[in-house]
Amino acid sequence: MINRKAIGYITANYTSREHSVLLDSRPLASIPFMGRYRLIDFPLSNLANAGIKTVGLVMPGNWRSIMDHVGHGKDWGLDRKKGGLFPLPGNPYGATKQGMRFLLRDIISSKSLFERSDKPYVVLMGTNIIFNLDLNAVIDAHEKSGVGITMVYVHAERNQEDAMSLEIGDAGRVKGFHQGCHYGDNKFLDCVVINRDLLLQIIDQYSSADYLDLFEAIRPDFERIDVCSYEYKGLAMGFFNEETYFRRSMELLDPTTANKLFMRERPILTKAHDAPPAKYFSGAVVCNSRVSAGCEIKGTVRNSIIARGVTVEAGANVVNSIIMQSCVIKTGAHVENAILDKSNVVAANTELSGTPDDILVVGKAALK
Amino acid sequence: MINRKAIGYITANYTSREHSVLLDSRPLASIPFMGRYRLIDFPLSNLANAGIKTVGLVMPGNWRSIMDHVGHGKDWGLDRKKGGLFPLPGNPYGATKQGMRFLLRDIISSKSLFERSDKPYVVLMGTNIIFNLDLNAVIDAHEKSGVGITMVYVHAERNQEDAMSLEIGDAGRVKGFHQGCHYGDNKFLDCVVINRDLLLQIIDQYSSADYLDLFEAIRPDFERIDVCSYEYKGLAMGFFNEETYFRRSMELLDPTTANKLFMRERPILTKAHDAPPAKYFSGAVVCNSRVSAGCEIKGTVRNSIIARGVTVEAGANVVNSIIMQSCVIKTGAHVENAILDKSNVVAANTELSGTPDDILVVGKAALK
Amino acid sequence: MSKKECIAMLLAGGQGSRLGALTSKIAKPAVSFGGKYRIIDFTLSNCANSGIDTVGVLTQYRPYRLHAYLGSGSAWDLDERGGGVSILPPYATQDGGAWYAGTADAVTQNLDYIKTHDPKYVLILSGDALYRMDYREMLHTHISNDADLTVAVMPVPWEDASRFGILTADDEGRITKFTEKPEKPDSNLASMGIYIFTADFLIKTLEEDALDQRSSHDFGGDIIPKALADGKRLFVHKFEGFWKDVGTIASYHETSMDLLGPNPYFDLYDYKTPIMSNDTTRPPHYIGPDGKVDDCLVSNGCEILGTARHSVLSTDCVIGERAIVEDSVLLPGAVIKAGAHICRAIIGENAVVEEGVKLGSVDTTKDTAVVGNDVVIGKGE
Amino acid sequence: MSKKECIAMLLAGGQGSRLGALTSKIAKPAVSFGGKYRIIDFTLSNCANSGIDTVGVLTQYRPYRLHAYLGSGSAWDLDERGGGVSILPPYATQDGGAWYAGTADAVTQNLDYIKTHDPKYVLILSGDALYRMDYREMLHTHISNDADLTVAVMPVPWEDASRFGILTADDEGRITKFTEKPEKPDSNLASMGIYIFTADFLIKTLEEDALDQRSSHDFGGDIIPKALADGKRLFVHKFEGFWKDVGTIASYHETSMDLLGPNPYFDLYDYKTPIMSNDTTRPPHYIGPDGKVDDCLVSNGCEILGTARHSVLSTDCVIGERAIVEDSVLLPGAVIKAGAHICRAIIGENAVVEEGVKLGSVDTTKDTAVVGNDVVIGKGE
Repeated sequence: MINRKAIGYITANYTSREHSVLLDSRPLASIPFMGRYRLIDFPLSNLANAGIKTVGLVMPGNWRSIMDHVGHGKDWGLDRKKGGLFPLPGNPYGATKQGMRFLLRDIISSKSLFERSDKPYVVLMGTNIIFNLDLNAVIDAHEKSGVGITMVYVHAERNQEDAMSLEIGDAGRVKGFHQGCHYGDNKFLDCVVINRDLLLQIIDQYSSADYLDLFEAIRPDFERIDVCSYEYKGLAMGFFNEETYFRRSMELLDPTTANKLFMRERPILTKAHDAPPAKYFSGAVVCNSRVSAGCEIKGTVRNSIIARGVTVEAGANVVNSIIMQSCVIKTGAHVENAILDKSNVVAANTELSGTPDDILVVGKAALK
Repeated sequence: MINRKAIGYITANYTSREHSVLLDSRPLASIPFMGRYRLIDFPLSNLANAGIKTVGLVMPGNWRSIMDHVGHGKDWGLDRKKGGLFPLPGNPYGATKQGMRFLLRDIISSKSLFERSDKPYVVLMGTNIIFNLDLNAVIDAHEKSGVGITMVYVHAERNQEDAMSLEIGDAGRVKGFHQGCHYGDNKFLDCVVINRDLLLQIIDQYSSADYLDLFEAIRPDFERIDVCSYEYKGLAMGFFNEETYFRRSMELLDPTTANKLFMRERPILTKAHDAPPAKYFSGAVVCNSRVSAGCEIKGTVRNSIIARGVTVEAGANVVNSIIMQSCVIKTGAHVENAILDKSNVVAANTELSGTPDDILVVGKAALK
Repeated sequence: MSKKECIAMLLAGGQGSRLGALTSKIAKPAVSFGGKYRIIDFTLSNCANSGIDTVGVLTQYRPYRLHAYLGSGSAWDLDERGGGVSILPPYATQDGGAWYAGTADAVTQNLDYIKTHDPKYVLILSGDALYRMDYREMLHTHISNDADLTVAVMPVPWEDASRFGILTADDEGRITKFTEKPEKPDSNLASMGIYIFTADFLIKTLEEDALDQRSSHDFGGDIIPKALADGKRLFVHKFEGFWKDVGTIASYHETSMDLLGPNPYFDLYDYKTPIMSNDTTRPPHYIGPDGKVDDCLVSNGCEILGTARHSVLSTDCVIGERAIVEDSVLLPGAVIKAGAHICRAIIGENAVVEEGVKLGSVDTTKDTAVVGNDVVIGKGE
Repeated sequence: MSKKECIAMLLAGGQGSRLGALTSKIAKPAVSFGGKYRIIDFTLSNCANSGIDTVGVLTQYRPYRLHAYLGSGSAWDLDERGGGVSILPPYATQDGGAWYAGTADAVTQNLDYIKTHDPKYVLILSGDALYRMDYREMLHTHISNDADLTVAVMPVPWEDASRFGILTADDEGRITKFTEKPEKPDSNLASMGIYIFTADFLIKTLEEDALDQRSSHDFGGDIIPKALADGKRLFVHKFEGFWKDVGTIASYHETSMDLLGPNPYFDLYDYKTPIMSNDTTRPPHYIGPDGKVDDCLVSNGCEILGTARHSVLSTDCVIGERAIVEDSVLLPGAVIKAGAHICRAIIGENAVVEEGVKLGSVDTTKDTAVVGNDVVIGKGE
């Protein structure tokens, strides 16, 4: 199915306020997730599952890992003769201010993408709040309501100062927004449907405020523009720092939770690899864990997420941890309450542990 | 055929020393050429025709037009599961020094590309000297000679201060090189076969000189490294400024010359478009010209190169000019000794002329 | 797989024997047309431009070059996950193999393909005509009428009506009669061989037809008359644009000429609904110092040193010095050597007309001259 | 097109009737194997890993799912310009259509395909065995011997030799005798059904064979004996690695088990020659709090709440709480519900074993239990 109403626009240059070694080698958009995914897979899959065939992808300065992962968009049906995936140079320093996801300057320099389209709507998405949404339902609601912008939100189930909350009035109209989010607030998902004509007008009229986020810039004109809201009732997860990354990942161990994100009718698509099925040897003990293709498991794994191509040797223990691609946990080693970035080798009979409240994070290939 | 011996590495961040409006909106690597090509097509096609399936592509800061053109390399058989086209962030300011094509810093930051390969050789290429070469013959000669590096050159047929000359001694050994090139010199084609192991050694050993061109850095060690040369006997053309761009393009009007570059057994591949065949109306007069698909010709065209989607209205005259994509030459207009960048509209009954010695160059969409 | 609104089944199995030398080693849908296209491009582009992303192509006759040309369908942006272009040749089952016996039989044998995609509607197409059509409009007609079957029709001159399959419809467009080549037509609405079926009805009808020993398993000959007799809801969808079959040498030539001129019957330059093709990469064409090109379509890779008038020149054609090409179609790679003169001719792929040869005639009462693919025509031949 | 060193013709037309319920609606090469693979993946990966970029796949039996799986060949990096995977079904010509009558006939009918690519050598393969082979080594043998035809052979135990096609060769490896299932074998070199022909010889031989009324058009039965009788240069290429046909239920089961253990007969984890496949995107599998997995291959998308021992679990399988799966193969989407117990069984795609059902036996003298695709096995069945 080819979407005849909308094109997509993803800003992949959001930067976490907090430092993390996980972000030394990559932007947040390409952080590995759930064994085989990266965060960028989610906005791309939401757009792909809605049949959207033209997507602008605003790149941070350190774009290499994103480009390696998404390529020309083939895995999301975006390797097209007409349309397709358009990487766009974004602000190299990212959208660093609190809550900034759609830097107006980036949108302005992407103007030709919007001009060339013949579709009436543009779907704007960020990369650090993930969900699995029927975008066509949002587009239909937007079309029906006749407004200029529809902002998608979810009922907040926890406090999160890095998220943004919408103030919603009569008939779902958005009256304003504020930084930070408490339980019960209308948490903005960084997902927007906007009329393409309106976006082009904004590009022309607000160019003097190009250092602002799109919504900051147009805030005084919310009334005139007619901004409406759409409530998403599914599972949404925001990733803002190491803690949220670890907690949200662990929540997805539960299949009931995971099935709200990974459903066959709207699959989360990602780069294809040729890893063989995971291999369990005699003596392996694995429980309440997710294990990816290409893993060789001889030891013990509990309450953990094991990415592609990890080896857990006999007598090794992995507990309550996230182990990224190509790590090796040697015989007798013990890893607990930890995140190991790609390509770490934990030496035999060593212990590597954080605490449940203070997760140990080891950067890419730090241990060899 | 899949090349089992080599991977490719193209530096697309060469910058002309001279300013040109043609380079305002793009790097030299993506300058439109001969109606439907861009310079980057030539190194990509040389590699593709040798069956090379892994290519690193070093990007300048303003990479958007290159990315739009090459995409994920599908048109060059580089949209692969294993290998493929790898865009790499290069020095954003380009390799601006005279003669610099292979900035060591860029090579160093591409190290993982070379490490991951299992092929013995790497073919390094620039983008501003074009030719159509059987690279497998060079690789075979390199392999047979047992040297560390083979540099490809051509017998220079004109002076060119921006090119580099090789000093060649016994048995084709390269003794040194110097900037600038005179008739009869051995003009370096910015095309090199290098042992992958050696390249990795250089990356490790010369990292303190990373601000230099690869060849400047290793110049003192030419003897030890064993650098050999390979003579290319076909047609090569260097593009360094507006003048060379115009002259070399015009030389390719002659089919005998053009056939040395565009041959069916080693086609120059480029991005596919769906333009219909050029349409000539009654009354059109066209001679000694190349006309691209999607053109509508009602007027007169002489000694010119007309790119895709250009309209020459009735009574309009185009003489001794290069007209890029989507220009419109209105009724009665006269264009002579000019280069019109994309999307210019020459108003009816106006004249737009340079002289044979001072070509008029009009930037992208400057006339509307 | 997910439920689809509408998929297309494209009947591309015919030999196209009326195209003679042009189809001796190649299926008709793969024959070159319009300079850089192949005949099937027009139907596939219509599908893509109508947002239909799942097309089963039923092949049977010498399909290799057609298969190679279709590839993954990416040239038409028809390489969808869970859709795209699928090649559906005849196949064997536990009970042995069966060739496609008729147009309906070809679809019957691929009901599994249709069921896999589970569409609401099925569009039946053939790949041998030149036209631009938004199938969504026809689907809209079908849905509005709550029809079982909708047939695309076009008005033809009354005097020609007896050469067509003619549909008679009431004021609401409901079909009351279908007559193949009626002697005394009571309607001038000719069937274009384009059908939309509601999928459930199609499946049921074809399964019944398969069991009918007397049926020749043809849509026009069997399925439509039966559905009419059964009182099903059959409607016409009127098409007012340009449509022409390119199935004979005469119509192939005439339709090629229809692409030319300031207001062509079929405009390749209508960018709203572009015609897509699986093109080769060749450089822009070259017109020599003494070249003359007037009222022509000229493709990439051509080299024109002589004169071309009112002709279609496909990719990589060569017209030598002093050679003249008029009212003709040169297929890809055709070479007209110096001083030759061809007129009202179709020159096959990579065919060569040697120096000084004269071929064809301006006399339109005579047949169009045809030179088969790869043939060399020397003097005195 | 340019001259190629070597192209492959992959015979994938067989029904695979000995795989019973597993091939009722699907061609044998498309049957799931090894968790995330299909049988044809192994041969295609061998081609890709051997640098052969042009593979004609000859299909005949229910090819749709095979065609859909092959797609453009990009999953195996076999989507080359001027090459790649081409699907070659039976087709019709001016003289009508013809089904592939034998292995040789299938290739004969596609000689045009071979001629188009103009290779020096043609590799003939079938897509129904599990092995890793670098065809370049075999090609090297062929070229070194200046052979007309080279046959890949492997040594089998002498007591089994009478079950195979046995080749007798002299000290230089030149074939002196070919006997199908000899009672008293004088060699233990069994043909693997893998041939390299010098292209000219292949074309000439097949063109002659096509005219031979008495021939059954089979490589083993007709072409090799004839070439031997004609004194052609036939050589063996000895293969020492693991090779096993997966054409029967018993061999399918046994070969699946060969993938398991610390030193498997066939190692999917040999990354130097990776096995490629056209995979679906599913999340990593989940092992529940009480899940037990011992000596297994487990694919993406599985959910294992019970126990799996010495088994192959394909994509999206489910093992419910307290269910036990032993010495078995679960095909993609198979569901073993809570408390069920299966042993030495093959459970088809999307088949369901209901709660508490017991199936199969540890007794290896009994047949492997098979549940067909989409079948639901309830209690008492």
